[in-house]
Amino acid sequence: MPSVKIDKDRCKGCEHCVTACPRGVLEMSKDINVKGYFYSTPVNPHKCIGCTLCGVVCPDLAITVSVHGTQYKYFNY
Amino acid sequence: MPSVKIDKDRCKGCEHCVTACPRGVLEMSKDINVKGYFYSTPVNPHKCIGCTLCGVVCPDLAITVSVHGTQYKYFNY
Amino acid sequence: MSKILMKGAEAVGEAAIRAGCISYFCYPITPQSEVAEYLSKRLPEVGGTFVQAESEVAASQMVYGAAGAGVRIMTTSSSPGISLMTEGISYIAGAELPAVFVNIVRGGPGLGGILPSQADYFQATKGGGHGDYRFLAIAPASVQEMVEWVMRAFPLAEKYRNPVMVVGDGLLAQMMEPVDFGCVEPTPQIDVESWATTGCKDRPANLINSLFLDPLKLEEFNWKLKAKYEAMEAEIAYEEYKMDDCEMFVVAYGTTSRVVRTAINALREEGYKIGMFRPITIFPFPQKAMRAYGENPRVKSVAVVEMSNGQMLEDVKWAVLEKKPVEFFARNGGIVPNPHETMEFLRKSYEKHGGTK
Amino acid sequence: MSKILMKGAEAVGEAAIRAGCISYFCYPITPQSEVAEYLSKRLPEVGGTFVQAESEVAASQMVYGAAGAGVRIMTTSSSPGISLMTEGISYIAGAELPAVFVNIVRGGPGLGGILPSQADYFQATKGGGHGDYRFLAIAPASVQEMVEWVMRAFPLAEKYRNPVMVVGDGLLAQMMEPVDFGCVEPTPQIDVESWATTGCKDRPANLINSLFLDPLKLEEFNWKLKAKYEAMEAEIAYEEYKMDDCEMFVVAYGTTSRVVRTAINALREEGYKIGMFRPITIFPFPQKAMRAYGENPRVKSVAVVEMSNGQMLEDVKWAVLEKKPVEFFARNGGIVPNPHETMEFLRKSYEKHGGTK
Amino acid sequence: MEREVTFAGFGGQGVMTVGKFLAQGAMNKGMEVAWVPSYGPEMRGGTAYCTVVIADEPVGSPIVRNPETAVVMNRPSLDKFGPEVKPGGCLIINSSLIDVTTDRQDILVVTVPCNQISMEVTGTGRSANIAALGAYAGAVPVVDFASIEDVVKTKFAKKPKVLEDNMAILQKGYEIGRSAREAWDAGKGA
Amino acid sequence: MEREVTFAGFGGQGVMTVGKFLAQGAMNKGMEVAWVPSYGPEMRGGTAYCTVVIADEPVGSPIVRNPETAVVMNRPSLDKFGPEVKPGGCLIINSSLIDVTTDRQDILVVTVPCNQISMEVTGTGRSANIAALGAYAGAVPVVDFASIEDVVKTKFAKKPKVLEDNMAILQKGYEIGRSAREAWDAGKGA
Amino acid sequence: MKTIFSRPRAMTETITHYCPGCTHGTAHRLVAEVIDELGLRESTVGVAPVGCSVLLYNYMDTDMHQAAHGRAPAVATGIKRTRPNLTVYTYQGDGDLASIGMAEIIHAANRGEKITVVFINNAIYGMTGGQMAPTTMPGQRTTTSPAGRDVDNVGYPIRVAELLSTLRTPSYVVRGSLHTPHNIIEAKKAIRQAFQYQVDGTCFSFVELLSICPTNWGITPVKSNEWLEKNMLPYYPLGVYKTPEEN
Amino acid sequence: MKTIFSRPRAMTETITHYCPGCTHGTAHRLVAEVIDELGLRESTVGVAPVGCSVLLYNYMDTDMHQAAHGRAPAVATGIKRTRPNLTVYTYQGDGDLASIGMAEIIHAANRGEKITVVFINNAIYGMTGGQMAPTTMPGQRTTTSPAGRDVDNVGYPIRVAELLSTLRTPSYVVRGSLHTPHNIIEAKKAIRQAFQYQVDGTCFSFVELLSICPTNWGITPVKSNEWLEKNMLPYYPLGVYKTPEEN
Ligand SMILES: Cc1ncc(C[n+]2csc(CCOP(=O)(O)OP(=O)(O)O)c2C)c(N)n1
Ligand SMILES: Cc1ncc(C[n+]2csc(CCOP(=O)(O)OP(=O)(O)O)c2C)c(N)n1
Ligand code: SF4
Ligand code: SF4
Ligand code: SF4
Ligand code: SF4
Ligand code: SF4
Ligand code: SF4
Ligand SMILES: [Mg+2]
Ligand SMILES: [Mg+2]
Repeated sequence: MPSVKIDKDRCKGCEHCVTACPRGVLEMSKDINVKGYFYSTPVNPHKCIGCTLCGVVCPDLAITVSVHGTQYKYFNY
Repeated sequence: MPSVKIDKDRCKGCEHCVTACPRGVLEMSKDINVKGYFYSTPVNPHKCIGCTLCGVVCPDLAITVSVHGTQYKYFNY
Repeated sequence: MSKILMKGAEAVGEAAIRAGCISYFCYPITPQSEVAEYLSKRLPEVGGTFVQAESEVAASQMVYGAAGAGVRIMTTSSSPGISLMTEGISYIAGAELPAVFVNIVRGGPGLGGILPSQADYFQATKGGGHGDYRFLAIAPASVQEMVEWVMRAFPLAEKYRNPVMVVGDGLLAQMMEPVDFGCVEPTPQIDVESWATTGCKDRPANLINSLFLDPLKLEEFNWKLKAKYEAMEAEIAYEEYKMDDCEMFVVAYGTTSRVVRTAINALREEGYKIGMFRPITIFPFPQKAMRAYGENPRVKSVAVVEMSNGQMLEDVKWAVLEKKPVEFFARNGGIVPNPHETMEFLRKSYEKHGGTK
Repeated sequence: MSKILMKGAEAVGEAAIRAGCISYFCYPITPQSEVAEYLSKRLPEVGGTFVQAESEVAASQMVYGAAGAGVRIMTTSSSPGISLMTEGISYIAGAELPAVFVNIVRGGPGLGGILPSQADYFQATKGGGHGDYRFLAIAPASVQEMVEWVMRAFPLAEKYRNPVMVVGDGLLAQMMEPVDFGCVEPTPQIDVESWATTGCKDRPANLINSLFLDPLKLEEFNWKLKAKYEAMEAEIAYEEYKMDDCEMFVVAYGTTSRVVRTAINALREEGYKIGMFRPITIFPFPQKAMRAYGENPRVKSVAVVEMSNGQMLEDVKWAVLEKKPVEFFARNGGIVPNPHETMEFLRKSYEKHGGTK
Repeated sequence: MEREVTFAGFGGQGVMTVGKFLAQGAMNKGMEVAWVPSYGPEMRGGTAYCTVVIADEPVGSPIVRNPETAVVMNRPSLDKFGPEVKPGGCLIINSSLIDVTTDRQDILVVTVPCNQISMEVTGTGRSANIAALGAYAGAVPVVDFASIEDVVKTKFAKKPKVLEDNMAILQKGYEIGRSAREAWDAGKGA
Repeated sequence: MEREVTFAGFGGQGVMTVGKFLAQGAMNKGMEVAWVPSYGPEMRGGTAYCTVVIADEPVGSPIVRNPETAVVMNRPSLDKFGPEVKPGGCLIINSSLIDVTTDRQDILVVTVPCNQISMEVTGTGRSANIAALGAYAGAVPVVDFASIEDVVKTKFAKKPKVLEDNMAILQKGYEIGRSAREAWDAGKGA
Repeated sequence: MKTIFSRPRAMTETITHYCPGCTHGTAHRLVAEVIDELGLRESTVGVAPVGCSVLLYNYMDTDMHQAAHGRAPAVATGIKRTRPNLTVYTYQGDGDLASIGMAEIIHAANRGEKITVVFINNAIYGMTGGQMAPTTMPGQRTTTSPAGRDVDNVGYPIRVAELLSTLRTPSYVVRGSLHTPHNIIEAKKAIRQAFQYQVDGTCFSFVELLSICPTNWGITPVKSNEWLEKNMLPYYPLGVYKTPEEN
Repeated sequence: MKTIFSRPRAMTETITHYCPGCTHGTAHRLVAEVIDELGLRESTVGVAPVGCSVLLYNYMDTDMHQAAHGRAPAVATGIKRTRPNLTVYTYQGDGDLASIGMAEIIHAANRGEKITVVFINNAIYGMTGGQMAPTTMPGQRTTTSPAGRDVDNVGYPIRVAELLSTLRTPSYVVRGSLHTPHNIIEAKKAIRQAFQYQVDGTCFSFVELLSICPTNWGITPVKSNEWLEKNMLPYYPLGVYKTPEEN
C-alpha cells in the first residue's frame, strides 16, 4: 500500500501537488507552518495509488512516497 | 565610343580588372608605379565596349570609364 | 518649488529628464534597476528613448553612439556592470564625448553583495579602463544632492566633452527623501553640429573616433587630454563641516559622510573638536584644500571613514603628506557604519593624538 | 643552459609551458597575438589545451573556470582586451583563485594605437574592476625578465590564491632577445583538492564562489583579502641602479627603465650623480624603500620617466611625500622616449635642483 | 529632534507602504524625513522592513541601530526588532499573527489585532498595515494624525470604497494606539 | 661597445629575416643583442624595418634614433633612414631598386645591386635581402662573417639548393661590402 | 516500507530560497536525479549563473562553480577543457543566457563544447524584480515594459533552442516544460539524454525548460502553469530540435 | 565624353590602406554608390568596426563613428534610436561581428533596429594577422589553427545569415559575394534593398558579403577569388534568407 508523506515545514503551499494528484489525496491545510504557509496535507491517504506525481511536481522536496509490497510503476521517469 | 582610363598610381596591381574584362582590353604593365606595383593598363583600348566590369571589380577606385555618344547598358547596377 | 518624497533611484531618472536627457540605455542590476523601471515608464511620456540593452557592454556602446550623435545621454549601473563598461568609457573619453554614468556601488569583489559600499572608489577615480583618461567623479550624500549632481553632470560633461560619473550606493538609491527638482536650473545643450554625427548636410563630414595611426598625433592628443583633466580642477567641490576650530578632521564622502556628521554632532556636545572634510568631487580630489588643513598646526590628526578597505585613504595620505597621523575606520561588504561605532572610533582617535576638550 | 633568441610574445608562451601551465585561453589582439599563435602550435605538442575564445570577456571567464578547476592557467591580452576582463578578474580575486594575466600595454584611451605604452598603470595597480581587490602587478624590462616573471607568476598566484599580472608593452613583446629558460626552477603546483572543482570523490563538495548573502560574512572576507594584499608586500621587488651616491634618482619601470639606464650611463660619464630606482613590482609599490631614498639628505630631487600622462608619478609623489621636488618626463601614445631626450631632461632636472658634478 | 520607527513584516504585508505614508505625512508637515528600506537577498520570501527617520533638521545617518519605535507584523520581526527598541521607546505588535509578546518593561508595548481589524472592515486581512500605521500614529504622536489621514486620502482618492474602509481601519488602529499611550503616560505619571 | 643597424624595405623584402640572422649570429658569438621590429599600422603594404643592437653588455635602450648603419632596400627607406645614420656610420643602398644615392660625405655609402645579385644566382630577386646582409657583414664587421654564414647554414639546412644559392649570394654581398670598407678606410688613412 | 520517491542524493537538505511554486526547484531536482541515476555525483561540476538560481550551489551536493552573469558557458568551457573527465553543466536563466550571455552560449555550442546546458526560460528577469527578458512574451507587462512588450519597438521573444539548432556543429537541442507532471517527466528524459551525450563525449547538449515565475508574473503558481500553457507553449513549441545523429 | 563609371560622391579620394585586391575596397564602393543613388550622403552615419576596415571613416565622405571591437550594432542602436531620421549602417568583419560581437548583432537584429549591417566575411581575422575566425573554413590554416581548422575541436564555421534569419522579428537578411563581377552586381542590389528597407522604416537589414583576404590566405587576389568560389560558396550559399514581407 502506497503512502504519501509531506514534510510540512518544507512546504511552501504552492498547490502544485494538489493539482497534480489524480486521486484527490491532497488538500491545503487551514493551518500555517513555521514559515507562515498553508501547507499541503493528505486528506484522503487511503486513495493514494503511489503514482508519485505529487513528488514529481513538488519544487521543494517536501514529498516522500513509500510503499508496502510491490508497486506498479506508472511511468519511466 | 567607350574609353577606359586607369589612374596608375591608385592601382595596386591585383589583376581583378584584367580577369574581369570580357574583351581583353587590359593587361598588367611591366613598369611599377610610385607604390611599387605593376599596374593595369589598357593594351587594346579600341576593343573596349564600355561594359564597366573592370570598374565594378576594382577595389581601389582606379578605373574610370567614359563614352562618346550613347552607350548600351549591360546591367542594372 | 514643493518637495516630492522620492526614492533615490527614481529621482536619478527624473533628474535626467529635468536636465534635458530624454535618452537612456541600461541593463538591470540591483540596487538601481528602479532607474530603468522608472524611465521605462516616464520616457515614453516625454517622447524620449528607453532601450534595455542586452548587457552593460552593449549599454555603454549605445551611450557611445548616442553621445556621438550629440544627444544628452545617461546610463546607470552598479559595480559589476560598471566593470563591463570600462572599455566603453575609455572609448567615450578617447572620442571626447559627453555622457553621464551613474554607479550605485555595491559590495565586491566579484558577485559580492548588493548592499551599500564604496569599494569602487579606485575604479571611479583612477579610471578602471585602459589608457590615460580620467573623468569627473562626483559623490553626493543625499537624494537631493544626487538629483542636483545628476542635473549638473550633463553640462559638465558637455563643458569638457568627457564622461562624468555620479557615484552613489544602495542606500542613496533605495532610500526616499524629499527632493526639490527646481533648485538646479536646466542648461541648454551645447552646440554639437561641429563634431556630432548629425548628418553632414551643409558641412564637412564629422567623425567620432579614438584611433590614431600616428603615435605623434596620439601623443599630442594625450597631452591635450591631460590639460583637460587638469582644467577640471576648476570643478573641485567639497564641504567643510565644523572645520574652523577642529583638532581632528574626518574625511568621508557620500553615505559615510552622513554617519560622520551625526557622530560629530553628538561628539561636539561631548566637547570633541572634530570637523569633517567631505570631498564631493572624488576626482579631481580636493588635494590642495585638504593639504592646507593637514598643515594647520591646530590639527593633530586626521581620520578617514570609508565603506572600503581604504581606497580614498590613499588619496588622503598623499593629500596631507602624512604630516599628521591618519586613522582609518571602515565597514565593508555592504555594511554602513552606524553612528555609535563611528563615535567610538573618533573618540579613540581624537584622544590618542592628544585632542583637547 | 644555452640561450635562445626569441620574440618577447613567444617567450611568454614558452615560459608558461616551462612553468607547467599547459592551458591557455585568449582572444587575439595586437601587439601580443603572437603568444596565441605560438601556443596554438606548441600546446598540442605538449598535450595542453589551447582555446581561442569568442572575446576577452569569455577568455577571462574560461580562465576563471580553469582556475577553479585547479589547473595552472594564463591568458594574455592588450589594453582594450584587459578592460573587458575587469569583471572576470574581480570575480577571480573574489573567488580567491590563482591565475596569470599578461597585459601588453598599448596606447590609449579607446582604440588608441598599438605601439608601446605604460598608460594602464592605474588599471594594473589600482584594480580596474569593481570592489576591494588587488593583485601583484609585475613589470619586467627585458624578454629574459618577462620569461622569469611569467614563470614565477604561477607559484605566486598559488601562494596567494590571487591573480597575478605581468605588465609589458609592445616593445617587450615584439623585440627579440636572448633568453635562458633554465634560470627559474619550475615549482610543483600546490595541492588543490581542498578547494578546486575536481569532482567530490571521497571529500565534501567544493565551491568556487564570490557571492556572500550575509554582509557580515562579506565584510569578514574583505578584511581577509586586505590582510592578504598586505602580506603581498613580502614580494616587493625593485632594482637600485647607481643609487649609492646619487643626488637625483630616476623612477622608471619596464621599457622606460632601459632607456633611463642608457641615459644614466652616458650622464655618469659627464659627471652627473644620477641613479635609478626601478620598481619591479608596481603593486605592491616599493613605497618604503623609495621613501627612505626620498628622505636621504644627499638626494636633491627625484625624476619620473613614464610612457603615460603621469600615473606612477602619483605613487612616487606619495612615496617620497613630496619632500623633494619630483620632475616628470613622459612620452605617450606609443612613443618610447629616446636616450637623447631623456638625457636632456635629466640634465636639466639635475641642474635645476643643484646637483653637483 | 530625531525620531525613528521601523515597520517590519513579511513581504506582502505592506510594511514598506505604510512607512512611506508616514514619511509623506511628516514631509507634508515640513519635517525632514528619510525612508530607508531593507533590500537585498532576504527580500525573496523573507522579512521586509523599512525605517522612517523624522527630524527637524536634515537627517544625518539614516542607519539606525536602535529605533525609538518598532511596528512588527509577524513573529520573525518581533524576534528581530523587539530587543532593539530604544529604552523608553515603543513596540507595536500585530497580535493577529503574533501570539507572544515581549517581557520588556522599559518600553510601551501596544498589541493591535491588525489583521482582525482589517478583516472586520473589509472581509480580508489586506489592510492590516493601515491598522498598524494608525496604532503608531496614536501611540507615538510625532506626526499630526490629520496629516497622516490626508496622505491616506490622497493615495486612495480614486477608489472611494477602499478609501472609506482604510480610513475606518486607520481610525481604529489610532484609537488603540492612543489609549495605550495614555495609559502608559498615566502609569508613568503615577 | 654598442652597435646598431637598421634594415629597412617594404613588406616581403625580408628585411626582418636578415635582421634576425644577424642577431642570431651575434648571439652565437656570445654578444648581447636585441632585435627590434617596426610593427604597427604601417605594416600593411607600407615599409617595414627592424633594428639590431649588438653590444658587449646587456642592451639598454633598444630605441635608436641614429643607428650606426642603415641598410635600405627601397626608396622610401632611403628617404627615411638615410639622414639618420650616425656620422661616421655606414649606409647600404640596394641599387637594384633605388636609382638615387645620398650626398652625405660623413658616412661610408655602399651601393649593392641586391636584387640583381639574387637574380643572377637564383633567377628571382627573392634573396636580395641575403645580399644586403652579406654587404653589411663586409662593410661593418661587428660580427664574425663565419658566424653569420653559420646562421644561414642552419636556417636553410633542410633545403640544400636554397642554401647553396644563399651562401653564394651572401658571399657576393660580403665582397662588395668589404671592398667598400677597405676603400673607405684607405681613403681616410690617406 | 520502500521509498519510491524522495530527495535525490545529489541534493542537499537545504530549503531553497525560491518563491512558492517556483519551478527552479523542480528543475534542480531533475538534474540531481539524473546525476544520481548516471552515477556522476562525484565527477560533476555544476556552474551556477547570476539569476534567482545563483544559490544553486547551496542545493547541489556536488562541486560547484558560481559564474559571472551570462558567462557560465565560458566558465564551463574553462573547466571541461582542462578537466575533460569531469561532467560539467551550466544552469542558466533566460536573462543570463539569452541576453547578456548570448555570445557565450552560441560560441560554446558552436565550438561543440562537451558540456550540458540547462536553460530555465521563465520569460522574465526573476532575481532583479521582473524586468523584461529577451524571452518575454509579446504584450507581457514587466517592470521595464510597463505597457506590455511592444514587438514593434523591441522585437519578438528569442527562441534559443531554435537558434542553437541551426548551428552546423553537432549537438543535442531540446525544449521541454515544467508546468505539468507529464511535461516534467518528459523534461527529465531530455536532461538524462543530454547528460548521456556528454558522458559519451558525443556533443554539446542543451535543454531549454519553460518555467514559471509566479512572483513576477503576479499570479499564483497554479495560474502560472495555465498562463505558461496558454501563452508560452504556442510560441515555444516543445520537442527535440537537433540531435548529433542528424549530421 | 560622358563618364559612366567613376568614384562615387560619398567616397573621398583617399587611397585605401588595403592590400592589393582586397575586396573591402569593393564593398566600400558599393555602399557609397547606394548612398549616392538613394541621396543619403548628408543624412547617413556609418559605423566603422575594429578590423581591417577600421579606417572606413577615411574613405567615406559622410559622418562616421568608429566603434569598439564587435560593438558596432550597439553603437548604431545608440545613434539610430536617438536620431531616427538618420540612416545608420555598420560595416563589420567576421571576427568583429561573428566572434566578439555575436550578442550585439543578434540583439540588434532581434530588437528590429532600423539599421543596415554590411558584413564582410573573409573567413579570417585580417587586421591582426590571420588568426582563425568563427567563419574560417574546415581545414583552413590560420595563425591560430596552424594544422587547419579542426571541426572536432573548435566546431564548424558559423553561418551568420542563416542564424539571423531564424529570428522571429521581421528583417531583411541576404548573402552575396564579391568574387566575380556578376556577384558584385548582385551584392549591390542587395545593399540597395537593405538601405531602402531602412529608409522606409521597415526593418533591420543585413547583407553578408563573402570576401577575400589574399594576404592572410597567402595567395594572389585572382587565386583568392577561385578559392572563395571553391571553398566558401558551397558552405555559404548565396541568396535572400529572409524578407520582412514573409512575416
Ligand atoms: C554584470 C551583471 N549585470 C547585471 C546583473 C544583475 N542581474 C542579476 S540576475 C539578473 C537577471 C536574472 O534573470 P534570469 O537570468 O532570467 O534568471 P531568473 O532570475 O529569471 O531565474 C540580472 C540582470 C549582475 N548581477 N551582473
Ligand atoms: C577588444 C578588442 N579585442 C581585440 C582587438 C584586436 N582586433 C583588432 S581587429 C580584430 C579582428 C579583425 O578581424 P575581422 O573582424 O574579421 O576583420 P578583417 O580584418 O578580417 O576585415 C581583432 C581581434 C581589439 N582591437 N579590441
Ligand atoms: S502518489 Fe499519486 S496518488 Fe498518491 S498522493 Fe501523490 S499524486 Fe496522489
Ligand atoms: S508541491 Fe510541495 S511545496 Fe507545493 S504545496 Fe505541494 S508539498 Fe507544498
Ligand atoms: S569597360 Fe568593359 S570592355 Fe572596357 S575595359 Fe572595362 S571591362 Fe573591358
Ligand atoms: S582592379 Fe584596380 S587595383 Fe586591381 S589591377 Fe585593376 S586597376 Fe589595378
Ligand atoms: S522571483 Fe520568480 S524565478 Fe525567482 S524564485 Fe521567485 S518565482 Fe522563482
Ligand atoms: S589583411 Fe586581408 S582583409 Fe586586411 S586589407 Fe589585407 S587582404 Fe584585406
Ligand atoms: Mg528568467
Ligand atoms: Mg575577417
